[in-house]
Amino acid sequence: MQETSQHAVHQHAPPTSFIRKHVFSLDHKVIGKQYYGLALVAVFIGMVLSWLMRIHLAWPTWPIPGLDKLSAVGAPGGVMTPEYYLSLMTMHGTIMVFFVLTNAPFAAFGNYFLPIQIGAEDMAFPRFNMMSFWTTFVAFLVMVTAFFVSDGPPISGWTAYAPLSAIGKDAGPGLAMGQNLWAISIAIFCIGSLLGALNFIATTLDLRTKGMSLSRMPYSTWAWFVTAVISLLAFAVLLPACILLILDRTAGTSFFVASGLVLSDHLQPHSGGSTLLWQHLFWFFGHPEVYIAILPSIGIVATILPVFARKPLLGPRATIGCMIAIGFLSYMVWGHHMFVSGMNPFSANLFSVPTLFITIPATILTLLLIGTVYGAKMRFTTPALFCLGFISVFISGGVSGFFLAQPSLDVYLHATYFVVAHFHFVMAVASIFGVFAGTYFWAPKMFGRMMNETLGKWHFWLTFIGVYCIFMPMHYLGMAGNVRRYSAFVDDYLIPLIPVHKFITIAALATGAAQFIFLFNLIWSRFKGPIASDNPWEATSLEWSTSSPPPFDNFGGRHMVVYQGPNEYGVEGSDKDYVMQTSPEKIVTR
Amino acid sequence: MRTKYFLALTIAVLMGGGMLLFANPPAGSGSISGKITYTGTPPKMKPIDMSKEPTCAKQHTTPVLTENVATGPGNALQWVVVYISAGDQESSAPSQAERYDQKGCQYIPHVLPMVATQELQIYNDDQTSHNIHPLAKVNSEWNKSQPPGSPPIDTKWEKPEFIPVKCNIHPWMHGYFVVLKTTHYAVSGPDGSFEIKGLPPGKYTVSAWQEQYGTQTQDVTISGSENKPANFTFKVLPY
Amino acid sequence: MGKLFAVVVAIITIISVAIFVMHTWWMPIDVSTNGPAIDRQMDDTMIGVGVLFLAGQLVLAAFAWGSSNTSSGRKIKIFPGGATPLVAGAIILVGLEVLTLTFVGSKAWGAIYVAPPPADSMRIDVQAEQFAFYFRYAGPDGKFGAIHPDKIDDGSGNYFGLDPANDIAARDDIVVGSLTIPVNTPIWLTLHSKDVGHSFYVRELRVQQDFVPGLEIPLHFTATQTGKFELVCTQLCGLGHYNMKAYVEVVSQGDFQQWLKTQAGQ
Amino acid sequence: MSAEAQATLENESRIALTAERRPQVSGFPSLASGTPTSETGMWVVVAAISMSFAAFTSSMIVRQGSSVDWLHFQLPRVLYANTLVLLASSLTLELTRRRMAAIPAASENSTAEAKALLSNGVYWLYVTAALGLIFILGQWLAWRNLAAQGLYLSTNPSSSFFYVFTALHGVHLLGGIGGLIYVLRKFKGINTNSSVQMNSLGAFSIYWHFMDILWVYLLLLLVMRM
Repeated sequence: MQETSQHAVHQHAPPTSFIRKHVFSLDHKVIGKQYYGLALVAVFIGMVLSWLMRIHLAWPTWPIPGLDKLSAVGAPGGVMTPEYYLSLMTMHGTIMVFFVLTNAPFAAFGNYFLPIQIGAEDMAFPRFNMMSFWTTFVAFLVMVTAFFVSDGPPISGWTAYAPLSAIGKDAGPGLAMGQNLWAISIAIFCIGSLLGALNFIATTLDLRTKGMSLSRMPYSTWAWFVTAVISLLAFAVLLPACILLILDRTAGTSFFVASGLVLSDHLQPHSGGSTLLWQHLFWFFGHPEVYIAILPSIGIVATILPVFARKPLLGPRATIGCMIAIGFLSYMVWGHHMFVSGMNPFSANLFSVPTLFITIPATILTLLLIGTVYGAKMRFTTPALFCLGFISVFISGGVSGFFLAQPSLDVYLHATYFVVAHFHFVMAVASIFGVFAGTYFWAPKMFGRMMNETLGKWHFWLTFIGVYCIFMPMHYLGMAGNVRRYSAFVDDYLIPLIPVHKFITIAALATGAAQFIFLFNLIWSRFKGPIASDNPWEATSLEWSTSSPPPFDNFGGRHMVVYQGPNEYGVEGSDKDYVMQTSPEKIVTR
Repeated sequence: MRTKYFLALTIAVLMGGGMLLFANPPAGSGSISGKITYTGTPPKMKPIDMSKEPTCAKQHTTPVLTENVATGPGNALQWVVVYISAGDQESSAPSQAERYDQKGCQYIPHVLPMVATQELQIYNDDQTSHNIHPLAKVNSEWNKSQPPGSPPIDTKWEKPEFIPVKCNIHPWMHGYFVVLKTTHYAVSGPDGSFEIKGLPPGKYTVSAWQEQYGTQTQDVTISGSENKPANFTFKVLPY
Repeated sequence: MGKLFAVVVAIITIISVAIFVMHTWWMPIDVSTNGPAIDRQMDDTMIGVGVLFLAGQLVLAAFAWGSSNTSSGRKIKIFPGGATPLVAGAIILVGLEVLTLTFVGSKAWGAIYVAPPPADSMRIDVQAEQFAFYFRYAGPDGKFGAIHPDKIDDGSGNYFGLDPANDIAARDDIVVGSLTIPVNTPIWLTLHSKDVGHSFYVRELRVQQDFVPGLEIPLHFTATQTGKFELVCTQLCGLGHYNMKAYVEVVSQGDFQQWLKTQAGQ
Repeated sequence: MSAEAQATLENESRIALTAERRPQVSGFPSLASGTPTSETGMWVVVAAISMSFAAFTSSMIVRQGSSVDWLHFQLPRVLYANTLVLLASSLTLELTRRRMAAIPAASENSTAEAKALLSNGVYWLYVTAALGLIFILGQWLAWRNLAAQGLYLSTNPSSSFFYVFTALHGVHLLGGIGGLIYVLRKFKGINTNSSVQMNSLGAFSIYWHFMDILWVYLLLLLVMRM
């Protein structure tokens, strides 16, 4: 039985015009879908970029059909120039990190489900919410524009290390207009993210419905909340960094550019800037950004896994505690990206210790998830498979962190493919697996239709095996000292490794192709999939107590009251094997 | 009948005269030749270490030297551009394109004179990517890479300028595009000699430009199809 | 489906580990005094982490296998002892591993970066630029000429910006494109960058250090074997990054003196 | 539970959704902070802005330490006057809040009294806005002063940071004035639901006072560093 009231107050009335409904909507659900759509477009662009890079690495002299149409200068006759490779690499990294890994698991699902999971009718500040999406959208447009300016996108990587990124055209192609667009886009993106974080925090603190104590919030909500706090502080640091960079580039200041630099035979008119300052500012944002990408997926998996294991998550409080611990530690470790950067060698140990200590909460989280699988009656649906896959890739990506966290090993492994393998596994693949799990799990709620299971399973198996074929060999390349960010392998010791790169390229093409199964499934099910019931997975959290898709005010005027935690699965002595959060029945057993 | 022939003849004469009147001035048969020499001790040209680019290194049996002050026997000075800087009539750029090669990680030729708006074709004959970065100031600067096997870069320069060219991938690769107004120019060879041909009679200012030691000028008057000598001597320093 | 997942994970895990164990792709021989400590550290970490990896993946596989039995008779089981032992175990085990690694590792690190270079080290200047390394020896007078950025000119091979006209010390400086060093001699490099960030990475010497524009970064090591090794740039520095490299030739003392003479002669 | 208890529950919870203050409800775990959402949000904004200026500050310290080209110069005197103006604006804002807070009580006696309070409060709000604009003007004079000394944005790291700090603070303050206008629009006539007005005013005053404190901090920083 649920408490209802006939005339609930809503902060804003349902819009009628198409524009207000679907474009400039204040509805967190629409905004969530908009974020998801943006991430979807971005991820496929990023994927195609990675394809082009992989093909060039394996077969550098192959003309790629049509590439000269995209950029006649960048790929004369379809053969990629070194700078164009770096342009594509920069755009791949930037688009994936900012517009996919930050948007999909956090902004998209968070916007849609955080208010519903705490029983609110919308975000605290719907107008800011709308602004945050459209700001992000503008940032994306500005970023993509870089493909079409005369000297192409920047070539300084997603980390945009100064002074390469701070000097302009003398530093090389793409570093004039392209780099300006990059810096402006990221600055705009920061503003959008800050607005989003503001909403997430205020909503979680103030709009929880009756009975929804912090300890009763689903783990996904917890993850989004912690992530919001992290990103609020992280993007508040990246924004100043971008402002200073833009000033160095356009106003002739010298924040990051040192004296007496000679580029393209021109003595640069800067003096006394600190190169390391950029690195410190960037990584103070950049490392927390890793957790902005992964924490929501951890939360999503922790929420979804028990649903299909049909038993409660092991150690709910420990899980939440670990997320908070990770968020806290993430601000003490940025220097581990800079062991060999020329900063004071003593500080290396100061950064190394907390970095290694992050592995403790991470390990606990993993063990708790594994422990949840133990003795379960697993329902092996697609979302369940992606949760298990998440655990596997998270382990694979996590363990390599032990190496890179040690300065003495970083001396050898820094800037090699070992690093590429590490962060792709732990940050990219793990996070994306969380997004896939979330998509298959929540699509029925978001669109009112089930996704196709057969296609879903094909998608899982191809992707799961594919990512291991792509990224596991990169560890071996790293052990052999294969440097990253090379557009071709001309060093004597790298030439024997080219066959490995060919293998990786083939795996990447295949795995990428498999993603079109997902895309097709998503679009096809949206219109043709079987109609979803209110609670198809027999889950407990609040979004399953309302219709699929939820009405404009989420609960159709009803006002939810919460009596249970989100973790009540495998309950005995109940008519079902689970108890909804809104169900007032007392749980006696266990 | 007769009138017809007469008419045709007049037309032919008129047309011929018109052609004579309106065509370019006939290329003169005068010429200027001479030798570029130096006084003093020239700086020692440094050997270039190409080991980082094996495909280029193995094309050279003897170590390649820097070419900023290229000297020859008898104090000869190479790579000096001699051209008519004043007194020459306006004339359009030749139709055939100038060719610039990147071979063995060197620019060939080291100094390439050409006429403004003349076609320029840049080839990469090496098995490695090159990057052409003309550091133009009057004209517009650009910076393009040329992977092995990609088509030649077709371009041209609008205004006269001495443009240093560098390769951003191989820092030792340096050359010059010398873009001139006149079509009458020459480059001194290894023996320092040069000859500017096809000069119509007239009063000329001849300039000689060396990338490190700048420009010198002389006045030369050509009358008819004679060859006037013009020698230039540059003062060089060891450092 | 659960059984299939278990099998796939097990296969992936075993293949991955096998390739590591077989050292199919591995670090090259170590020719430096820094190397042994690093290599030992690498092996210790590899074993410790390898065990974690194997255990994690295989246990996951085993549980997934078990969880696929959904016969109605079977009841779900809670992990014995609940979360507490897991949490405690993780904190203790990982904590210990972390502390030992830090303790041992910081020594190896200190030996390379914290310890000052020996007094009798041989000084060599390194200039990194887009996209090559140049090396400078003091020459017969044992003195380095001063560096003037405004004098830098690749065209005439003045990569360091020396001013021999007014600076006697600069006249005999030897500037070359490959690093030739005597074996078993402490080498003390001073890293300058002409333009942007670069990095000094020689696998066999187990050293990597960034060049920081505007700073002079010291780096010291001792080669223990003669041979020819590749030095590559590992800090993204522009379009020619992939092509930025030089050779390090470690030669006997005699050969080195000979080489110095011939260079000074030129 | 009894019908009326249930009714009160719904009542309160409905209010909860409109982000109002609400009492603790016995029988349920304590709910979210009692503060209105607008104020919670404003504290989050304050946190974010503090973080960015902390980043700027540390950049400044690192930059000054990294090189020898730091130029020390005399801060324009007008800055101190500006500081006083800004502090004054905080006082006038408090005057407004007093008036507005008194309205509900007063309206029980006589609407005229309430109206008087309202107009008076609005008046002081205008004064606050005016003082804010005067401050901005003063900052602009300070820039003119520096420019007259030949100190521009790119002249020296010290001047660069001076312009960056003052400009960004100015932008934030202009945003504050925008918010002030938004609050003014809310105070058109005595609203039955005055808590909405009070919340927006409360949130705004958090921001405005923070701008005040931030400026004092920046001034001290500049005095120490220039």
